[in-house]
Amino acid sequence: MTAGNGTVQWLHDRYADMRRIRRFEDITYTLFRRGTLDGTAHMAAGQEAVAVGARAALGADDYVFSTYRCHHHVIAAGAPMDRCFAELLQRRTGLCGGKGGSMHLTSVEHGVMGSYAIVGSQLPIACGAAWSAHIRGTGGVAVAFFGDGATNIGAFHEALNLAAVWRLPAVFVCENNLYAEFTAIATSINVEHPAYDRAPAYGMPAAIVDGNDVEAVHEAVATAVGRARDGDGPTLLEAKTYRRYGHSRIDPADYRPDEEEETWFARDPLTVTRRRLDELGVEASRVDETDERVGREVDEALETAMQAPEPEVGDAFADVYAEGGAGWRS
Amino acid sequence: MTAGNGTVQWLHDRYADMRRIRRFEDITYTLFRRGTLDGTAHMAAGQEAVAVGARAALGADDYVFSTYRCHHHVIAAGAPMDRCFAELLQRRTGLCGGKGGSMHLTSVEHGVMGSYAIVGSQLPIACGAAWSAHIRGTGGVAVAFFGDGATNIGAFHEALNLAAVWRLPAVFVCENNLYAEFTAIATSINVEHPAYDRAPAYGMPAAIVDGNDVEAVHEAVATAVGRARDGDGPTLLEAKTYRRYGHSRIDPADYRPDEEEETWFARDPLTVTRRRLDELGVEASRVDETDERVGREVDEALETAMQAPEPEVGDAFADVYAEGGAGWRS
Amino acid sequence: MAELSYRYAVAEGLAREMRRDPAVVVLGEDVAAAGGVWKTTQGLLDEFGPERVWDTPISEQAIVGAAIGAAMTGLRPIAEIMYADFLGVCWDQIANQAAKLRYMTAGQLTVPLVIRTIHGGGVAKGAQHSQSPENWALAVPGLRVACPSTPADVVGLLAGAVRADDPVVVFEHKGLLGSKGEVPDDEHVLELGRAAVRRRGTDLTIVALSATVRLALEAAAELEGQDVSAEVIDLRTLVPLDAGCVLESFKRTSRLLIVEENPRQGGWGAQIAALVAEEAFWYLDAPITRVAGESVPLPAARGLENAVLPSADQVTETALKLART
Amino acid sequence: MAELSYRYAVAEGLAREMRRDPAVVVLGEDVAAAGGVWKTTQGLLDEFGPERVWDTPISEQAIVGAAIGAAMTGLRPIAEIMYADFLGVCWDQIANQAAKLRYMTAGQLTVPLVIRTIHGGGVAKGAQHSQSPENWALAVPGLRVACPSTPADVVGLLAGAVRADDPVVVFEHKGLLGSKGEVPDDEHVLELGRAAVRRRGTDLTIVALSATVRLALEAAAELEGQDVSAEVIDLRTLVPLDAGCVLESFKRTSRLLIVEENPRQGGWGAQIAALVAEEAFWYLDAPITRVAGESVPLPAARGLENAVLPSADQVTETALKLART
Ligand SMILES: Cc1ncc(C[n+]2csc(CCOP(=O)(O)OP(=O)(O)O)c2C)c(N)n1
Ligand SMILES: Cc1ncc(C[n+]2csc(CCOP(=O)(O)OP(=O)(O)O)c2C)c(N)n1
Ligand SMILES: [Mg+2]
Ligand SMILES: [Mg+2]
Repeated sequence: MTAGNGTVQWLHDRYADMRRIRRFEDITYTLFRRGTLDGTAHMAAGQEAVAVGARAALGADDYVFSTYRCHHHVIAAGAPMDRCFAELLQRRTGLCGGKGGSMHLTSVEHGVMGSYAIVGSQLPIACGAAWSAHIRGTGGVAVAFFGDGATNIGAFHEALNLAAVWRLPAVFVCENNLYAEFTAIATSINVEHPAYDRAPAYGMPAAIVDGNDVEAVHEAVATAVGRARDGDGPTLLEAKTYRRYGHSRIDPADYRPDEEEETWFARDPLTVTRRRLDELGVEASRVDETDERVGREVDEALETAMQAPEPEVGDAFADVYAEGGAGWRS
Repeated sequence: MTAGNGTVQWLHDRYADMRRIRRFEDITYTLFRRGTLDGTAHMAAGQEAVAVGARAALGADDYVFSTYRCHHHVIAAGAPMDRCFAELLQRRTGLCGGKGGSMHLTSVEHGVMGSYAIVGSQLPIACGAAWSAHIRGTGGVAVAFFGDGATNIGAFHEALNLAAVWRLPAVFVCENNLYAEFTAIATSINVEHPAYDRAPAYGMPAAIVDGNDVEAVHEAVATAVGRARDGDGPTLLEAKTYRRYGHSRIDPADYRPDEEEETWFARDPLTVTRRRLDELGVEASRVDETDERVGREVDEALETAMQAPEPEVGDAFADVYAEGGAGWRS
Repeated sequence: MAELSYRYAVAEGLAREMRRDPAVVVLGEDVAAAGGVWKTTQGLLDEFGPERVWDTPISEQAIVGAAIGAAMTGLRPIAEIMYADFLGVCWDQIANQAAKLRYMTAGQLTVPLVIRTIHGGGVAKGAQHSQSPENWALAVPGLRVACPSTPADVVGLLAGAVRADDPVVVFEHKGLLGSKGEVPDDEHVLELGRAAVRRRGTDLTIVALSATVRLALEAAAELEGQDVSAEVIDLRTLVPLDAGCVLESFKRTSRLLIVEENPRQGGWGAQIAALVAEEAFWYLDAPITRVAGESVPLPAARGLENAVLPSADQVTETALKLART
Repeated sequence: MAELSYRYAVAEGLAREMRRDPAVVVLGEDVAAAGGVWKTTQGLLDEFGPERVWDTPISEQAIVGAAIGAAMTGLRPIAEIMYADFLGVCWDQIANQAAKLRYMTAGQLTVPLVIRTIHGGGVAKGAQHSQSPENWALAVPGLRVACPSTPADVVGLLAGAVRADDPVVVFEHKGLLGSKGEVPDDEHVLELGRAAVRRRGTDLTIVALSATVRLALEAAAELEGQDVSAEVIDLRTLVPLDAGCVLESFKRTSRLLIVEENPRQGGWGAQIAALVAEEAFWYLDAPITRVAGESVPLPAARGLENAVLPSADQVTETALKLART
């Protein structure tokens, strides 16, 4: 028995989801090193359990809001990986036609209502989606992901307060990976937990969850989503996690103590889940097969993306306005 | 014995300070009703004890930052009242030469480093003054006043966090008068105390103080200022108080329940202090004399202001830039 | 046709759209129970109830953000920012989010959002309550910007803005709130991007916006007495800019005067001047002239404020000089 | 004279001012221990220690606000806002506070503050990391705006900005960080408001800023081969605007081409065009022409980005056409 829907298969599926993201991110990093990728990229390797565990608690009417560190969220939501790669690779088939890039992966079809690259900006917007779900009576819940560093920006405060006062069906999930860029969050706050310790300021229920344990994340998010759906308002969750790579691109994360890295890497979400599957009697060879299968999927997705055409110049002038074009004068 | 410097005279002086402000505000309101005053004005009548109590705890190297509701702070700081009136009356002798107006009373000479009319904007700026006092080693403390409604804006959050993390010599004084414009603060927060209940989010010491009791305010601010001067960082104080008038101009404050008004008006800071002086053996006639003396002072100040000349057109082009003028092109 | 005040036209325009489309909701500080500090949302709470008209905490980022999130998920929110100066505290949400989401997502997200705010001076409230920040918005592709100058336009442009699928910032003008005008009783919708020729003329074209339209019309009346025939164009929207209307008029008059309330530096008038100097150069018979606010923050004292804001006299004098150049 | 990269010139310029004046302090996200995400504050923490170089939380309003408060009380803070796009989250502090405090208090407060930030596209980072918001600042009286185009100007304008008693927003350009140039070894201070004529010419005047100066110079070299002599002006600062320099040059050439990276709508080029069309009209021999970015948010894909940003070829072609008009 596991959390989630209670089957071993469920956990194995989540493992596959996480592996898929990991593979995607490892490749992204490699492409960057090789100079194949332009622009920037913020890998979420190490944080897969947050995205996957949370997603498993969501339904078709729910909304996800992400940040520039968004790959795990769109992949967990089921967005086609070739289109994710294609977006990073500035191809026309990219989720955003190459116009968004790595920091703005969006798949409305899969409930991902944008990835926002100004720290904290998505939090008020997620409130709006939750507010709208309430008004329209859809039963939908808005889930906003953000980093530990985002808890110090004004938009965080305004959004959490509004959500609490309006009792919005929203779940705020802080992915506390201990660093905001090159700065340890501990030096930017005067409390222990950047998100959890702020919740009382909004009279908002909160919990700390092991962000490297996909079952724990799933359970916490499911509880919060249930509360939101029941009309009992928002919840703030703080998932403790860690990134495998640096902040972005090829940042080697020299600012992190070796010991800290070792401790956290030993608790990698894939390792944790593998161990758990083992405890549940799943043979290692079956998990290896999953690794291989998923690996092939991702590699094929990359292949497809690499073949895809570049955007056409006309695309640059499309979709500024809803009429389709860029007409600022009439 | 009283708080403050421990003498009855001290309290009687504070009473006079408060009476001075009250008279100023009553006249301001009347001028408004009569149409003599242009623009706007946010009377602080009812909130005198906060300004006066706090001011008595400050020294020459300290800084005060206020809001559009600023009259009590500049008067408490000792700014000449004729120049305060003159500013409201758009005269050249106004504290800001008529260019600031009622919402921006400033007297750097008296440590009042501006009154800010965008809610919350002064809080980060006060942090800067505190930071500067720390770096320059002046021993100065920055005190920022703000309303209950201001606790919901992003700048509040950012400023309080920065002050806490940098251990700045700052004191944040919330004048909780229960309303932000026409909206009860209780409907805009999901906690009981808009300021006090937020302090833990910044790991900041906090206290609630009776904002209509000048001795209590003085004591609380003195403690906070002492802590700041000792290098022990900022404090958040929430002074519970109430305004005699509406939000601004001639707002009749219809949105406030009669009962609530009665309860609070019975606890008017002047009434409270008069009662206390009585307990301390000060004869009513002496206090009446103070009323009269102060009344004359204020009336004379108004008279002086009324005689003052209007600004000259050239003033409009002065002081945009430090060189003195408005030269945006060279 | 009924005569309405500009102030009441706002409430009426909002109510009409709310009656028509249940997806239209209103939010802002003191917009519900109090009917707005400008009384421009008066009556909405009573008619539409608390699920359609929402008071907010003092949290402009949350106000605009919430409106964006609601707009992308099926509602048509109208957010009020009490003074246009306060756009400064939520500028990220407007300029970086609302304006760009559709483009960044290649059309996956649309943000049919209206932000109503009030701009302009003439109320002796000083530098933080009197600005005309439509010029910030002009520089942000993805936003639409409307500035109604009459009660009828208030109703028409609000309807146009609510029905547009793009984020629209509507600037109402403080100085116009009390002004009156006829408003059509029936549905009255103005498409964004259509200027209005308020007066026909042959000697010069005066381009104005919002409160300066009145100055231009007063000046034009005065000029008539001096045998100068001025055409007055009310731009109505800055984005889309009705370049066609301006160019057409200018090509007939060959003289252009622009009247803007904001400081001259970086004002929208420069964009009009640049447009004409580039695209209709050969028609120019005289310098392109701007009457603009002085490049200072607005002072509180009314005497000073008047000294730095454009006046009808200034427009008349400048126009006379221009017509005789 | 030493050859420095633009990137290093920033760190050098900051260090020089910090050495000269102990009141100069630096704050921003990751500016201390990490030396800045752009490495433009590299070495400052080591040399000046933690009381002069401060890392902050991600709180741009607090960063700018703290800088304002420090500036009005005796320090000369230099605040870094990591990307110019993020000015949106602290725009109130810049446009409503820093810019207006001196005026509103009739000179009681001065705010000798420098806000350094980085603007511009060409890095394939998309719409929220590539803007040129100097145009927002241009419309705000009380701010000064500098945009250095060379390593020497970086040092000189930073010195000028730090020594100015007004709030100055300095826009460094992403695309120039790696470019190199000679920087005087000795004190090098540029007064704000002095444009530089980068190349003398007689047939037309090209006005450029920041990264477009290079485009203009490349075009000018190309034009020479086609017997067109272009004068190239680097504005250096938008406020104060060196109107005199532009007008003087233009009166000699009678043809004006403006090259700006930002979207055409509401760009600073319009202000230059308006200036010339109003004040030097009688010298005009041809339309005032602008080469500007397209009016779209910047797309991430490089091919698209290149398609909407101005190029040297575009400048050359437009200039040729203009010279032959
Ligand atoms: C308003 C704003 N300020 C600064 C940045 C630059 N920036 C991008 S990511 C980042 C760190 C964010 O840290 P955190 O919230 O912990 O998220 P993580 O990157 O760890 O996922 C910063 C400062 C930004 N994008 N937006
Ligand atoms: C950012 C911003 N939003 C809105 C306003 C309009 N406004 C002025 S005062 C006020 C109420 C403030 O209430 P509070 O902080 O409790 O202070 P009080 O007026 O009670 O002293 C509001 C909403 C403003 N000035 N600035
Ligand atoms: Mg982090
Ligand atoms: Mg209040």
